[in-house]
Amino acid sequence: MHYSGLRLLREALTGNRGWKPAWRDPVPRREYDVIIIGGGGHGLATAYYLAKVHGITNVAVVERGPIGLGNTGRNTTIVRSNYLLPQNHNFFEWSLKLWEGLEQDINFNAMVSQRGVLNLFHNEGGRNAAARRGNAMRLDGIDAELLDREQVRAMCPLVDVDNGRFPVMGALLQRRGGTARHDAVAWGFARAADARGVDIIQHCEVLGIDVVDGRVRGVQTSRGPIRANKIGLAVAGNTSRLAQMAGVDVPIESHVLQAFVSEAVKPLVDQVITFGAGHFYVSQSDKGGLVFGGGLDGWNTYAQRGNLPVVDHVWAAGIALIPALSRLRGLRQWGGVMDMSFDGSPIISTTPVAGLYMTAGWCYGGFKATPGSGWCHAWTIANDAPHKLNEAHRLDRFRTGHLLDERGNGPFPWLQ
Amino acid sequence: MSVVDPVSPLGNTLVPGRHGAAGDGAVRIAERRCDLVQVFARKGRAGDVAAAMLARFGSDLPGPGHTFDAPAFSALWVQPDGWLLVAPRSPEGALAKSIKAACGDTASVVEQTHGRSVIALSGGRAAWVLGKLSSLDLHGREFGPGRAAVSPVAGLSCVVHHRDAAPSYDLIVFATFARWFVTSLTHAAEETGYIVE
Amino acid sequence: MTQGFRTQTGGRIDRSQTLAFRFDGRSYAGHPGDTLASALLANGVRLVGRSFKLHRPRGIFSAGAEEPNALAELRGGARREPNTRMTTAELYDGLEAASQNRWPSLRWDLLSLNGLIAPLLSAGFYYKTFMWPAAFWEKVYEPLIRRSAGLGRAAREPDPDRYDAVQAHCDVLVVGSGAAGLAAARVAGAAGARVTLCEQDFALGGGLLSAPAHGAWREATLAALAAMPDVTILPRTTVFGYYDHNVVGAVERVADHLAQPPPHTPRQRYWTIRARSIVLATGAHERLIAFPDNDRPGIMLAGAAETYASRFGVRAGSRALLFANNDAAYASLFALQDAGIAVAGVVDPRTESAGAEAARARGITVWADSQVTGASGGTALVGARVARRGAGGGDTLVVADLLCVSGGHSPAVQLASQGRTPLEWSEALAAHVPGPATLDQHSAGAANGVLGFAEAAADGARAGAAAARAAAADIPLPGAGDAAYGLLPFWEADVPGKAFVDLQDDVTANDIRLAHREGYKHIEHAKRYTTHTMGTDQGKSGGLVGAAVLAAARGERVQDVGLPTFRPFTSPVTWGAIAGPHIGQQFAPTRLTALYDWHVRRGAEFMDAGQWLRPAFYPIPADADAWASVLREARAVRKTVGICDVSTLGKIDVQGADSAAFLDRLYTNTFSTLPVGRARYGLMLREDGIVFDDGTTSRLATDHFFVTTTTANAGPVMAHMEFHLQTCWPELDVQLASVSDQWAGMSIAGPKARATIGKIVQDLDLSDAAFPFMAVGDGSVRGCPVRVLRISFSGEQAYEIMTPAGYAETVWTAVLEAGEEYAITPYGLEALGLLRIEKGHVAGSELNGQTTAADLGLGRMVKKRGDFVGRALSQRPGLTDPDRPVLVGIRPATRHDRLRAGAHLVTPGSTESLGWITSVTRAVELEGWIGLAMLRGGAARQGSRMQAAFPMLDETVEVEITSPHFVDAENLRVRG
Amino acid sequence: MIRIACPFCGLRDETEFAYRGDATVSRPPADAPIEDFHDYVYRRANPRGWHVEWWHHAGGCRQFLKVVRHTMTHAVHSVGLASSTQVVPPE
Ligand SMILES: Cc1cc2nc3c(=O)[nH]c(=O)nc-3n(C[C@H](O)[C@H](O)[C@H](O)COP(=O)(O)OP(=O)(O)OC[C@H]3O[C@@H](n4cnc5c(N)ncnc54)[C@H](O)[C@@H]3O)c2cc1C
Ligand SMILES: NC(=O)c1ccc[n+]([C@@H]2O[C@H](COP(=O)([O-])OP(=O)(O)OC[C@H]3O[C@@H](n4cnc5c(N)ncnc54)[C@H](O)[C@@H]3O)[C@@H](O)[C@H]2O)c1
Ligand SMILES: Cc1cc2nc3c(=O)[nH]c(=O)nc-3n(C[C@H](O)[C@H](O)[C@H](O)COP(=O)(O)O)c2cc1C
Ligand SMILES: [Zn+2]
Repeated sequence: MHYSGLRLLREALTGNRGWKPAWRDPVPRREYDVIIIGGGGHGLATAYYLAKVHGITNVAVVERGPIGLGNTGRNTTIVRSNYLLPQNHNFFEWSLKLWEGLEQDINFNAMVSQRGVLNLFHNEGGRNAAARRGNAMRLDGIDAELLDREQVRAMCPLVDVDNGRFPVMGALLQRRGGTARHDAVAWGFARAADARGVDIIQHCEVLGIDVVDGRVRGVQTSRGPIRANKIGLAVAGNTSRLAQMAGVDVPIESHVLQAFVSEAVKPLVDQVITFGAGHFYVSQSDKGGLVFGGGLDGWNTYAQRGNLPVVDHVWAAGIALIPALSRLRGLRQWGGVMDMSFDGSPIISTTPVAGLYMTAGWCYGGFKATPGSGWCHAWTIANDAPHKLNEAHRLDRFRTGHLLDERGNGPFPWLQ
Repeated sequence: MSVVDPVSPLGNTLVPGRHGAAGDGAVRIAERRCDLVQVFARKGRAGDVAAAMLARFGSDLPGPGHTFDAPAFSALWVQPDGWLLVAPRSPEGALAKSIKAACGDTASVVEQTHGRSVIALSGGRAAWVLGKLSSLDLHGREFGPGRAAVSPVAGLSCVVHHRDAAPSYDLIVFATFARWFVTSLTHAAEETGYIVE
Repeated sequence: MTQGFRTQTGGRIDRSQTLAFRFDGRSYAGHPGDTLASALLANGVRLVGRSFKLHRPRGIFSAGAEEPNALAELRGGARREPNTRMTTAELYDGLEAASQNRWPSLRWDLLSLNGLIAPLLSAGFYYKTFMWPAAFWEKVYEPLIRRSAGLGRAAREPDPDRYDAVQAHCDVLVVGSGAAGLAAARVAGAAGARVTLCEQDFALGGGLLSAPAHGAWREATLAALAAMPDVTILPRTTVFGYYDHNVVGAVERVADHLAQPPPHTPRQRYWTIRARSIVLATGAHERLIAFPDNDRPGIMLAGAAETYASRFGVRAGSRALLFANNDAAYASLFALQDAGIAVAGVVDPRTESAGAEAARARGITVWADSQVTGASGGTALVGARVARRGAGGGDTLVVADLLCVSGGHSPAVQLASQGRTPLEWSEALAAHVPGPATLDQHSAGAANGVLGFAEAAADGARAGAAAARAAAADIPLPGAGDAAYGLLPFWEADVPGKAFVDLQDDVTANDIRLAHREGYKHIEHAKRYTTHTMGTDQGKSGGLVGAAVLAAARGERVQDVGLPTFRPFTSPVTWGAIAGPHIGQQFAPTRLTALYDWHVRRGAEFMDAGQWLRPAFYPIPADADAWASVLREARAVRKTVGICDVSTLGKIDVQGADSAAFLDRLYTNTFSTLPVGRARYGLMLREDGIVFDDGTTSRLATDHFFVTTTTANAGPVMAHMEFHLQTCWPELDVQLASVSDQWAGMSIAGPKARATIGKIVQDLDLSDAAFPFMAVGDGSVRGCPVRVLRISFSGEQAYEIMTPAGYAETVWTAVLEAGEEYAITPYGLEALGLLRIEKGHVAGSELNGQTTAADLGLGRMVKKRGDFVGRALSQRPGLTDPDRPVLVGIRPATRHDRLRAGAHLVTPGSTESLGWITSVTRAVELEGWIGLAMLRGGAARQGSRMQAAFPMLDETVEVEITSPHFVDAENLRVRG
Repeated sequence: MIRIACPFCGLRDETEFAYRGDATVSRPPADAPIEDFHDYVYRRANPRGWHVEWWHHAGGCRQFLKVVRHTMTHAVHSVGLASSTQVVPPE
């Protein structure tokens, strides 16, 4: 069923009775060519690109709950490619390019909104780092601009550029960055993958991974065993546990990141603003709520709930940046369990077990990677080798020392 | 003794007089100029240090959370085998020297007179004001005269010493943060009003 | 305007005083004790708002925090508060409020035309369209959607009010002051527990406030509580979230009931309460029933209408019809009747009930086995259509301007659920009740599924005793009432139409079914697809109804469908309250050196350096610009002598028999060979082999070292030392103390450095022979003790003088006076940076957590023998790769060209970055700009030319690659 | 808010502490192969359940404490000194 304005009109006139399920609810088959574990954005995108780009359609996405309710359904929706290291920004730029044509590709409005992402800096050192990053991007053909204080003031009139504890000196701006509607990304990929024959199997928890002679053979699930010779992990904060099932250690810790939404109000914040000195970032959803967050709680956890110390800090930082937020009210608070890697960069890789692949280690930044991660993961699965875009994101880089530590924070996931 | 008096790290941050709300709930805020010395027992020498301190100064070395008022100083437990001694001002370095002399190589002695500021907060509503900045349980059942705790106040490292039942608290903070700290404290005390001597 | 709907007597308002207020520009009157909602109702105002999507007219629906419709912009200007629930806003004299989400006016709202195309705006419609042409989303569709979405308008200026925060502890926290909460507090208090009771309402009593019969019990209990010294009662305090380890967050509205806070009084206060045990006595939320047009102004929850009548002395209408499936709602109707509201009858889906009997006894018509099939009226209700259930057609129109609705009561389990208590299904209530708690947590009263004042109070007493770990106490309880409830689960009238399950977000039962048809069958999918329960009320009165509609569509039981996760905040929380006092300069600590006042007097320009405020430079009138100051200062150091405040360096006192061995294990170089009285530059790695920090370490005695760290890493290095000492090598005898604040430091640098300080330093022989480069010794200056270190960061002859911070100004002034004859010049951070770049010393931009010792040209500092932190992993191939960028110097090929940090080094015609510029400055030793850079193949490229590209400024500068040491590469001057 | 009972200072808020991760790994001896150092730094327990971890009482007594904490409920089971061998997850 193709979505369009016309279709909407036709359905409206007939009582909206003709809409069909966006994806089927199939009974798992006994065997697939590929099983993707994890029905978040990354898993669903992997399945979609396996089908679309590589013609591999005998694929199951196995999800323990309903799809899209992991980090995909609880993130602050920022999409950008403004990374420092070429291995990262070239990958994320590819992802951003996929976002740019995504809606037409999957025929689902994911509300990709390129409203601009500003990373504020407050001192010389911050500006130099922003310059190094922005110039690195520009050399690789990615848009980036360096704004001074007055340009920030003009663009974001509510930001207190002068008076705060950390006056704003300028910003790195990526105009093509912005936001996307998180839930729609999962649903849209699910619908598009389903349309190409992928089985999306919800409420099916993987309990074990069968490895025979160093090769994967299938999975044990809450709905019985399913065979496959290729398995892709896309389980975010649960990567350690799933990889362990195949005897693979991954340098990943699970940490909670909180997010908040305010009551809906008329347009107030037009861009995505990141306030590094205060560990705070904010954008406004199309519904009108300010969606905002900050740093990690900072200890290992698998619980998707937040905690007061971070609330206090994030909210104070919000007022420090935009004093006019003071009388606005926060509406809801939640958390997501993130796969924090030991150098802050992702892992899209083959593994020591033949036929086992993973896309993981996304830290704060995996939503923007959703199409790119799916695309590269699919490539890696189809070719049993990484694509050029993700060859640096290998699992064994921690052994070899080819680290991708964007921020120089070292092997402390809670600081990344 | 140096020919000059050390300068307070507070500068003019505390303005003498009455501030904030009127009424009779005002608290008192003051800087106390003290000598401060940290004493750490060397590995396995805590017993020797305790004996030396008792013999030379008549001071017990208190256990966690507690203080001991010796004639020359108050000893505050700050970490395992580590104490902070707080005394009235004396010639520069004299207290540290006498401690070192008493303990010899059984203890490491570190002068901190200039490294910490002692801010005194007192009055009937002092616990209410302090409770805005500290997550210690200051209720009488948990804390009281003779007790001390190392715990952040206004987000800054602090030793909180409950000196008497007024109640009076000594808040011992890092000197380079002292102005910011005192500003936080006076903001917190605006609601009750506060008096700076 | 007169308060035409105010009763003559009754209620908890103070009729002796009149308060004037304005709504949408019109003036009205109310009384102390009113909410904005009760006062508007008293004045006969019915239409108060517009809904989110369809802009349908809306009235007051509830009498509390669960309000979905009656949201207003309260106050104005910098104090404007959007989306304020009129039902909780306490009336004060001069209150100003305005309706929101309408244009041009509340009555004539253009976007109410949305209603005409409502079928197009079905759940999730936006996911299916607005995709063509692609560029139109940001340009056309999204701005349109954004403007029509949102509710009220936020203020656009900083908030003039102040906020406060308190850290609190108690044995027993009681949330809610209804019959259950009061009883719990009293029992716990009597048992000697420290009790804190939070009540979001400004009046204490919960449902008791609407029950005159229990007034005496309420008063007596409050009096008993007031007499207990360890009981703290906090009215106007909403517990917004329940967090791990029994810690809750609450916000007290200290001054929201006033036009503005009195001087020195915070507007709101944020409480963080750590409770050993928690009693949740949060009551229950009455549920709506879905039927066509169930959102008309004049349709209200039955309990709310009762509250208006009994508590506020307000008739919410003239003629009331009740639509209810339980007996409790009949009691509400009777209260309305007693307050003088005419009763049109009762529509009850049950065939028979105790309530119906009682109603008939009062002469009230009861349509049993019936349902409301529709409501008529636009901006105000005029009547409802009533029909037998399942009859199909044959409606009777009943005239009424007030339709009271009660679909049952759902215990307010939000906090219990956040506190990880599983929910169980109660058949009797057709709602979730708390199951066994895992934390020290006790639900009580209506929140525990126990209705009725007497029963709730008894349940509260039980919970209070359990929380206080006391035996059940005998306290007086309110007299028992009529406990009949007799609920028949009934969620939705089975007739077509726009039947809302979420009033604020315009979600209808059909939307839920559409979501189900499209595969969004899980409750969390249905929620997100339709936005059901996502408004400011979080579905308090309609959440379960939507779940029931979904359950019906799925052919399952409601309890198997469940509810969306309860999260903080139970009610929306003011942002400024949580920020508390941490605003403006108090957002983060500022650290000042002992010389700060001197710098201020000297007119320094300051800059932020981490938490520190440090002088960047000291302008004088002759300086044309900032660079002139910086160059002048740096030149003074190179030519004669300068002085700089370096107090911000981290300083750690290391003592103990094993100090030297300890430092050997932490640093790449060796300290056990360092003689007493000497200092050594040290390099420290992280365990992953990357450079962590550098600094000088002096040996004061065999068992005593004085370590300095970079300013930024003072804290982290201390923690790093403690970590290794305590967890890796606990056998070592080492004691650590931070002495960063004890010592102020000043660097005196330049050819005349010794000449200058030689005049004032006493008790220490500074002659080159006695005190060579890297010597350390104690002396005095003007009677102040000093520690002098002969170390240099600038490449010049230089000394660091450390002195106890209280003497900093004395010593500093002494140096200035001594250096007067050499025109000694104070220099700031900028000149310091200039000098170190000229000398090729690495700092923060190079020690950025990504570089190895070899990258920085410091490979020779790494010892070949013996273990140290970072040794093993620094040998990984990725870290020893010869192609890694290494430190080089750069100069523009054309000397007057400007260099910029953050530019990348490329070969002409290529866009491949081979390195980047880390630090730049204008130089004083050389002409023009110089810089440091990290460059691949850097050693081999020295002497060659490259391009420094800064594409963000469209700038490319040809540069020469040089050694990073622009000045005195042989280190002769420092020894001179 | 996690609250940790420091054996020295008593029950304190998590904000007084700095987290330092898995406390079950120990630094290999000097002559151990690089692989062991890799495991010490990068191979860290990440269980859903009880986790033994370091918390530095940075705002208090400055001790590194060994804490057994549950990564779903966040309950703290036991707290001990760095040297303690008793601080282990419950059965
Ligand atoms: C608060 C927050 C804010 C964020 N903000 C941003 C942002 O602004 N921009 C950005 O780019 N990124 C952001 N992120 C990160 C981003 O959300 C994630 O990196 C990304 O969504 C991960 O997608 P995923 O598909 O890998 O994981 P998920 O969406 O979490 O999907 C993993 C799925 O695996 C399933 N699963 C787990 N175990 C099993 C099992 N045993 N069997 C079957 N299925 C299993 C889970 O149920 C889950 O559905 C944020 C994250 C959080 C928590
Ligand atoms: N209109 C009425 O007559 C009416 C209304 C409610 C309850 N009742 C009756 O009262 C009895 C139940 O008594 P109860 O004590 O269990 O409930 P209750 O409704 O009387 O009291 C609950 C109290 O908790 C407060 N509260 C809820 N959430 C809060 C939060 N997060 N923070 C702070 N305060 C919060 C509410 O404002 C309310 O005052 C029942 O008989 C019930 O039928 C009657
Ligand atoms: C971008 C974004 C916007 C959101 N907007 C709202 C909102 O307007 N109202 C609301 O109740 N929740 C909103 N939420 C929060 C969700 O209701 C939900 O809390 C979150 O997705 C996490 O799921 P959970 O709370 O079910 O665990 C939003 C979440 C995100 C990621
Ligand atoms: Zn401690």
